[in-house]
Amino acid sequence: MAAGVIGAFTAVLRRELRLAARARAEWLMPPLFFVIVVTLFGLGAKPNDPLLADFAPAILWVGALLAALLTLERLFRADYEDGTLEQIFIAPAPAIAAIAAKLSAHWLLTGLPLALLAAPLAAALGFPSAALPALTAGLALGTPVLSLIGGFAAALTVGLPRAGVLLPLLVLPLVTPIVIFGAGAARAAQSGLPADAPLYFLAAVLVLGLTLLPWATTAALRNAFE
Amino acid sequence: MWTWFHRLASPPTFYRLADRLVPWLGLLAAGLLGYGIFGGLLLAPADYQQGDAFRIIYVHVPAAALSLSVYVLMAAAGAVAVIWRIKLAECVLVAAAPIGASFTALALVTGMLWGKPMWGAYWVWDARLTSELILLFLYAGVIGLNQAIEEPRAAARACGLLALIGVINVPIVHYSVEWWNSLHQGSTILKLGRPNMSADMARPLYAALLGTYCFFGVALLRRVQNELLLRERGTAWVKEQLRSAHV
Amino acid sequence: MSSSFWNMGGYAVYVWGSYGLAAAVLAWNLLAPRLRRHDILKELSAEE
Amino acid sequence: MSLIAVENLAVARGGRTLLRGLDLAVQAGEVLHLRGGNGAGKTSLLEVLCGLRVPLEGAFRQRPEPQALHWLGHKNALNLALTPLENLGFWCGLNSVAEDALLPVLQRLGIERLRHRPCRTLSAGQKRRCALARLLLAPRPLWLLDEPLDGLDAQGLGLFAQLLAEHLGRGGAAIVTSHQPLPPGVPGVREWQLA
Repeated sequence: MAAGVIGAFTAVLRRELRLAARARAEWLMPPLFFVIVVTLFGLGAKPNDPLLADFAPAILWVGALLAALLTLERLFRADYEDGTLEQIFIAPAPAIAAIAAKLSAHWLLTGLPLALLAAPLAAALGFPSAALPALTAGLALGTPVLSLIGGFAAALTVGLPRAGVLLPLLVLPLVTPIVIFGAGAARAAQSGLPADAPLYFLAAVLVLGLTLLPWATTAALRNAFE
Repeated sequence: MWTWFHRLASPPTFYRLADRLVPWLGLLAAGLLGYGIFGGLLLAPADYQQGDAFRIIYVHVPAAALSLSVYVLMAAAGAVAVIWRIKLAECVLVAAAPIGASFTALALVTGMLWGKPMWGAYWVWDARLTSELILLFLYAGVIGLNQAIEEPRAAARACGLLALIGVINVPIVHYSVEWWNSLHQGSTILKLGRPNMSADMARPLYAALLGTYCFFGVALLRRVQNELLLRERGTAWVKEQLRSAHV
Repeated sequence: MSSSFWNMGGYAVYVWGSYGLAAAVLAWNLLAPRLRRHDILKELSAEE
Repeated sequence: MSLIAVENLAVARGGRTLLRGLDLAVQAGEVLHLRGGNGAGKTSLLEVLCGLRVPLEGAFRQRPEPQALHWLGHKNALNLALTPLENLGFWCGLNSVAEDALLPVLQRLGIERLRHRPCRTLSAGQKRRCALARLLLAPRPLWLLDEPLDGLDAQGLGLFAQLLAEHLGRGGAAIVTSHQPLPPGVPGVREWQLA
């Protein structure tokens, strides 16, 4: 049984990475979008406006959040339409293993790059480099939750023609706590205060998400067959 | 024990039960709300700090309390709908969403109307107002999802899952908003022990609160009946209802 | 009714605004299911 | 001993009940050919039998294990950006099946030359053969096939009949839905007309 689970997980993960390599442009969109959004904020403010640094946590978190939404709709849609999802649910290994692999692939391909990209962009906004670790740690803990909640919302809307309209409405209310704590951690570090309280809370939300959301996503996908 | 639940959950039984229950519940709601509003506007003395503006709590507090309870009810109905696929639970979930959303909006706006004289601005990033706003988004998500999926039973199960994840999120949102916002006005009734509200202020509030819940019962039962008619179309008992409705 | 009742110690707009909205929400929650019921009955009986 | 048996099954789709009070069992060496017009519930019934969907009513008297059944739906479960080799290789990994059987199976189905081309460039018949290849990758007694003949040319039909006959010879069973009659040469076919 365990061999089956790991086998299914790695098979799906390898396939996702291979698919991403085939359609590289699609997976470059989120980081590109993130950079553009942050640049727009810079252009929107006075040149080298010191206030930008104060708003950097908010700008970076909201930018990362919206960028992560871009690749959500495609997460299950192709597999639902071509029948691969049916094979995943029919296979001996529990479907949750394959679904967890897909959510992890989304984080690897979308969440992680955004988290790594945040530091240079923050510096560009005048964010103090001493606080960069707290910002990056926050994003490193928060982006997986984005992939989990986003994957769940994508699963709920997989069969719908215009899911793109509904996804943000489903995802954004559910991710407000991690934006509050993520940006909060960055702001605390920015003003020299310890940022571990919000970071611990982000970690707690991540653990809660890891235990609940793969199951909920699998149930939502199974429901889409009805 | 299980059989009575199964009998209650059968659509025709529940439909007729609702018909018998609604008049009494409506009477109770009217009485309680009547006393609550009358007491709140006339009997209760003005608050020494907020003056007459405090009378808004007779509308704001029941709406805020209900908005939260209805979401919890939706999550419970959702769990039953997802796990046991009971049609009645699906109807309760789908019927409760718009009612809950309307009371959440009411709580939000009355909170803002109450905030203006107190804090000088309609919108203040106060923990409770912000949580209420996020709750409204959660409701919008459930309603949006329900309308997006054509097949009613699959839609109800999807909304059930969303409500389940949403309800887990509500306390997290509340705590995170509170952590983020030190300016937090303690909720007036929940302060047990030293209620800073005199008895004749609090009595109408409890009445308004109970009356609002009874009112919710009436509105929910009516909407559940509608959903039952739709989902059981073509069955004998629905045909029988159609005939008696026209006569 | 004394005039001070209506002007609610100067907060008339906020208090009566809130109560008016509450009345609207209560009315909508009573009316909407009734109207929908009417449509449903019409739709279902047409299908008979 | 039957490989699958259900009693008093009711199947619904989109809120509408398609089938009701269905009793069905399939023994080893037998092919049950489900016939019926569009919307008669053929696909929905198979989706319930293979465990993809939950029946409205009724129960399984004999339920096959997931590793004891193959499911071939309308959709071929092939990602168009990947090649047949990659798609079927993924299926093997998903089902913990050894990949060394891949090449001989592709040869048997006459599509080994196409194994490195993205499935986007394959014809409907060639894609269907890739889907049929899954049936040979892992020996599983029960085949649930939804319109397996879709897009197959004459040569493909003959090949399918041969594969099915061999499968039955090995004590396997199958439930097949199809508009057209099954190709000749398949023993033990039982017709079942869905209302």
